[in-house]
Amino acid sequence: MNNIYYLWLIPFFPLVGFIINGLFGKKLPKPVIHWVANVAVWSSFTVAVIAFFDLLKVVPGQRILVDPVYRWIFTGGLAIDIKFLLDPLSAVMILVVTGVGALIHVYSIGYMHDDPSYYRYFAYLNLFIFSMSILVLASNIVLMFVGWEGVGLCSYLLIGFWFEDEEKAYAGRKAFITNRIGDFGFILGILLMLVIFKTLDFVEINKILIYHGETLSVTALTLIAIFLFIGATGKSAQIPLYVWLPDAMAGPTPVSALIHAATMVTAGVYMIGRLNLLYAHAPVAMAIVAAVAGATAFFAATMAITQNDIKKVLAYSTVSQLGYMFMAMGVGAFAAGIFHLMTHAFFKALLFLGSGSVIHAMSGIQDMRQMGGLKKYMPVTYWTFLTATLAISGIPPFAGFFSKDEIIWSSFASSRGGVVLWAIGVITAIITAFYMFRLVYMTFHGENRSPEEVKHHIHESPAVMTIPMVILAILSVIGGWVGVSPVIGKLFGVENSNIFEEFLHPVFAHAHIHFHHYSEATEWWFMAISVGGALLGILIAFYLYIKRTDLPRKIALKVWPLYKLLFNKYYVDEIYYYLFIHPIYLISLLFLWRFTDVYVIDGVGVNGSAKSVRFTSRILKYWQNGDAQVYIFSFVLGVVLVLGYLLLA
Amino acid sequence: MKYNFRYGWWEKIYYPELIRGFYITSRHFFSNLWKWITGRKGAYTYQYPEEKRPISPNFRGKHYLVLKEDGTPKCVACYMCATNCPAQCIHIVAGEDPNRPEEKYPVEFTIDISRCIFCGYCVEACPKDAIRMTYDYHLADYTREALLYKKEKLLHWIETELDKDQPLIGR
Amino acid sequence: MPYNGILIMAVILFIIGITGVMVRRNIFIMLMSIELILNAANLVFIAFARAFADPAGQVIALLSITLAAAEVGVGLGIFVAIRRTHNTVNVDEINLLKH
Amino acid sequence: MLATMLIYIFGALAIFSGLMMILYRNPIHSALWFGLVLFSLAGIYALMQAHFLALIQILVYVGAITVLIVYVIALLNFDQRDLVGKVTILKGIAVIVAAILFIELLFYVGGLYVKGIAPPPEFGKAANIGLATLTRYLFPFEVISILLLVAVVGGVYIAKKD
Amino acid sequence: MFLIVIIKILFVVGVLLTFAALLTWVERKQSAVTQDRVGANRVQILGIRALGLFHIITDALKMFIKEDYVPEKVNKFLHFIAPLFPFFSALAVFAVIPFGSPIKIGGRIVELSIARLDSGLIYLFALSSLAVLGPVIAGWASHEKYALLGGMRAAAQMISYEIALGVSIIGVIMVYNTLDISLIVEKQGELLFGFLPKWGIFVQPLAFLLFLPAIIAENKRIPFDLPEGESEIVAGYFTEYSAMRWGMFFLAEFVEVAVVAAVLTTLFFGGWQFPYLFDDGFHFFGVWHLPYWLIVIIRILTFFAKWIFGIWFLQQVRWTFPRFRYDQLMKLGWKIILPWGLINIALTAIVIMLING
Repeated sequence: MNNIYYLWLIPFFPLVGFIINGLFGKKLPKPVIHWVANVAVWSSFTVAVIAFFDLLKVVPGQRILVDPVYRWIFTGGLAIDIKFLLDPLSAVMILVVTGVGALIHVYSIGYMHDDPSYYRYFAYLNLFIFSMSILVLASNIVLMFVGWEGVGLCSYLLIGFWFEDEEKAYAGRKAFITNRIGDFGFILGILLMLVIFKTLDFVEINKILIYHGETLSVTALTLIAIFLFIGATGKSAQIPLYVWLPDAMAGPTPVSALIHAATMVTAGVYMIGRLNLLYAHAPVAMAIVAAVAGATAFFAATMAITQNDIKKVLAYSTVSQLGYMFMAMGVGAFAAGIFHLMTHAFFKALLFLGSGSVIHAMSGIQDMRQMGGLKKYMPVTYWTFLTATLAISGIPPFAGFFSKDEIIWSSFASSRGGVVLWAIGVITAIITAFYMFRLVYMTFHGENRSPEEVKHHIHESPAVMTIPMVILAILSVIGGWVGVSPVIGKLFGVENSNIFEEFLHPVFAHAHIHFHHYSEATEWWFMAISVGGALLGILIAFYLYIKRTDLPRKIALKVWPLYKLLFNKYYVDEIYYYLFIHPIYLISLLFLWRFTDVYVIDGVGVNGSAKSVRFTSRILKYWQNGDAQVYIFSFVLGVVLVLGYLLLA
Repeated sequence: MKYNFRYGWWEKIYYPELIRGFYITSRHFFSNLWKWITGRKGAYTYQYPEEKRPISPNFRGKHYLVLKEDGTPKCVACYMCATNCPAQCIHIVAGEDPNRPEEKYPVEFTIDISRCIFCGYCVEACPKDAIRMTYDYHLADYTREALLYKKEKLLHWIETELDKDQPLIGR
Repeated sequence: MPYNGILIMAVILFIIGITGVMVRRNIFIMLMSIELILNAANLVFIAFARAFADPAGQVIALLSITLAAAEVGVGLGIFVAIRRTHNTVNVDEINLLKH
Repeated sequence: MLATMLIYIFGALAIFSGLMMILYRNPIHSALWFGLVLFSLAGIYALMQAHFLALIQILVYVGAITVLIVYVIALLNFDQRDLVGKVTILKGIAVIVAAILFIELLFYVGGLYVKGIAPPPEFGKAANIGLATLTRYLFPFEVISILLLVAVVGGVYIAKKD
Repeated sequence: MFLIVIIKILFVVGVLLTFAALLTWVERKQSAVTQDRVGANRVQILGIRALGLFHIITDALKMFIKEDYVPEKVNKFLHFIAPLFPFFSALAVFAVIPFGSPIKIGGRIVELSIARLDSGLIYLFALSSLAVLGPVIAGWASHEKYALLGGMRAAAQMISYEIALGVSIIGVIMVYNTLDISLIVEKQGELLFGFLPKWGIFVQPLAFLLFLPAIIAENKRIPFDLPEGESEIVAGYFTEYSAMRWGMFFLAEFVEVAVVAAVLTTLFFGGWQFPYLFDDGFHFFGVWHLPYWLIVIIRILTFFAKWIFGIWFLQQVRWTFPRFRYDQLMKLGWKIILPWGLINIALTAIVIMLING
């Protein structure tokens, strides 16, 4: 474990940017604001790259660099440091966070150009990068929790960025409260960890698990894992706490790209990856993770089919893709999960940026039914968007194919997976391809259905927006080539083609998840099935939305109950409302207010204490006559009596 | 009155300006001290009884009456000066000398010097150049009566009392 | 060193201070009496510091002198305020708490 | 021996001045007697090898506190009409109680016998005390400094007009 | 030993009182020379005027034989003792000022200061803080409003400036790392960069710039003589004083001037240190050996030269600058000198840390 003394710079730069913009932004001209913010993030990215190369210099087995900045809490036997940790996992993650973050900062210059609260936006964005890098680089779970809460806060602030709009402010609150529920579990997990491990440092915990893992209570480990996973379901939008993410689309689109697609929502995945040993020791918890993830992936995908809001579709697709990642985590294919996290960050950020570009062009219209035929107006957006769509659909050789296929294959091959999970994965892949191409066709193909006043100023976005998109598109294509599975690699004669997994291997090596061994032919077949599924989805979409545009309506009418169910997202929000929110509201109204507040708090607590004070004071006021000397006299008298008693006794 | 002067940073740091003031006073001190040491006078002060200020040629001091060769006043008691005197401090009683019937002479010629404003009109008015002014400004005396300068005093004080250091230039 | 004598001195000063606080009406003299009590304590601190050759007593005495300075500063501020509102320094008349 | 004698002389002076302080009617006189008490105590400190503290006693107590008290008394400059004391029974009892307390304390103190050891020659020097203050007693020192700051602000605020 | 101390006390008090007496003459004569005047020179004995030096005697005579008028309602006792505070505190302060390097008499080292105290600087401040009692008691005891106003002004000013003074000097303490004034002077004999004497003014210029106005204000000299601002409050706290009691205030003020000059000399101008003169002789392009008695004499003369220069300087200041307004005075003390003093402490600390590593 070597030291690396400049790691603190990564969170430091955005913090400086946040302080400058947050304190003085109101007075600063716009160019200064975005220069400050961008320079801060790009500096972070540069430092991250330098750190990454420094990490590469170390022998693969010992790739753990720490930056002990400051001893934060030191009490009893517990020591919590502000200490940053760089290993392959956090290195990948920090590169993604700062890299994508930097690109989106650039994009935001164009997108947010006319916003009156320009400085606030960039300040929040910098604060987000700061929090996220804390989360990623944290070397103990408490510091990670600081980042975890920090990103939650930024997410809340940015979803409710246009807080003048009641609905958007409500979406922010919803995200915040839903996250709180998850955080509750997370805190319980931390406390339980403290009880079990007596330390909160990841490296220490891993050591304990490696050397004394067998002696620890599996039940306790399972509980910890489940509690932490509850936190992850909140942050990473898994069932049952995913409901906030679609509403989070109320925020500015670059925010959706950065926070609600590429980085923050993957925090849960990252957390499980960070604590992979713990999860490996708790098979039940892993099974729960896999099950929840599979369900999330499937149901979110189905919900995406019927959505008409361009960003909502992407939101549900994000939930679904996160489901994939958790599925990988759940079956023990940690590297595959992280790999998908990375590729997903590229293409999903790109999709959001593309949709942002579209929304920008459409003067704020987000309903796909009013779009169509945008291909000829905005070619760059179209081509990049198409790239990302192919990537997410899992078409080779785009990035999504490699990562997704690896997850699907792992879910079958892993000792902790199975055919059911594999089937869910494949079906979800089909649906994914379908709704993504539905999105593309409805938006870019066909004839333009937009209102007249919008139509004549549809335009391609400025370079400051398209260049990040192009960069991300390139990454969406080549980003997957670092993790080519061995069978394909053999085809091209490349040994050790899965560099990515090899790079991450030291981190996950001790988890010891067993993968069944199958022949290469089997693997090829499975690959063919998933690619075929994706192509099938694309074909259906092509048939329904290009060839027979009248058909979708007919189908919808034929299966009206199902359509309605999907369109209303399985009524989950309503169920939650009647199951939790409404009862609480009723209890508050009928019991807490009418009885507890009026009688207990007001009656006994407030008025009662006042009455008892008044009663006591009526007696005591004869002693309290306002003459200081009498008080002093009583005081001295008391001393005399006590001393006299002590003398005589 | 509104005080509009704003201090700049130079004035606000105080010390440069203080040092400038200090330099000025010290310059005076040392140059004067050097003068004293080298035996010159390093002050503008006159040590009055010992030293006297140089007096302007135009200075108008105490009056005196001019004598003829024979020791009688030149004055012919024409009252010109008394008439002209703005302060009305000249009092003349004319008399006739039977020996010299062609002109009068002053029997009494009194100047109330405590009222005199030293305007010099009497001198200007005199047709005979009989009254003149000196540079002498030592007027102090113990009684009011002593300040009523009689004819005798006006005729003769120059010879007895006039400060010999002061050149007498009549006008 | 006559430590016992010094202790008795401190006790006497302490009692003088206590008596002054209890008996005198003038708030200034009461304040000074309180200071006297503090000084009696300081005397004991320094005496024991000397007796046990431990600088702790002197440090505490130093801190207590600082404390006294703070106390006097605030106390006199209060007196000025009282004088302004009540126009008196007689503690018998400063009994607004009663009403 | 000389030191012991001087300590007793200073002590007697302190006690006498203390008595005068609470007996004088005019607070300015009281304040000056108070100053004398502090001065004699400074003398005792100096004789007990607490030179630094003796000087601090003079600097802070005599130079600042007494001056401040005199200053405020002179500033307020009240007439002494109200200060003719009413001798109440309570005050009589107060004196008696104080006397009892005195006797009780004498019982406690009289039972003590402090031998004492000879401190090293550098004991009580500024460097020594400073070292102790800024190492072992740093926390109380910081607390006191914050207290002092609070007192300054509070004093200004309280005494401010309006 | 005892005898030596008594001799030193007599010497110091004698010198101080002589200086104070001379200062009554210097004050007038220097102002006269500065202002292109002649100054007092009328008194003559047998026709000898001696530049007006005999005025000292006549002034003293006048003060002794004038009627000592005490108004009816003053508090007699306090009125009587008030002038003693500033006078004796000013005299006592000088006890810790070294006026020469230690000399050896009969195998025993004799410090050329009355007392070498471990906390000499604290002693200096402690004793000079006693001087405040004089004006405030005088003002109160006089039972007169101008006197009271003057006393109040004096007390407020002196208490305020004591703080400014204390803060401004801490830098010097930090640099020389001691409170012992004799040691401070000894340390000022070292050389900085091998050529610059390590005098206070060179190592702590900011402290000097803050200390100078603060100590002038502390002694109520022009331009900070608000307590006796004759254009506003007659003569301040000594309005009701006459004859020798007034003379005590007057004398105390002159003693204070002398003491202030000595303190400035000691803390900022190297005290008795002659540049490049060490215990064995001059170190100036080689060593020029000198006998020790000569060195001691040179050093005492150096001290006196610096001291006299300081007195001249203070008097020149007195005759140069106009009086401040009271709010300006308080603003200077609390808002300028105090914060800059704190800044100076911080800077000094940083520099010392950098140098010491």
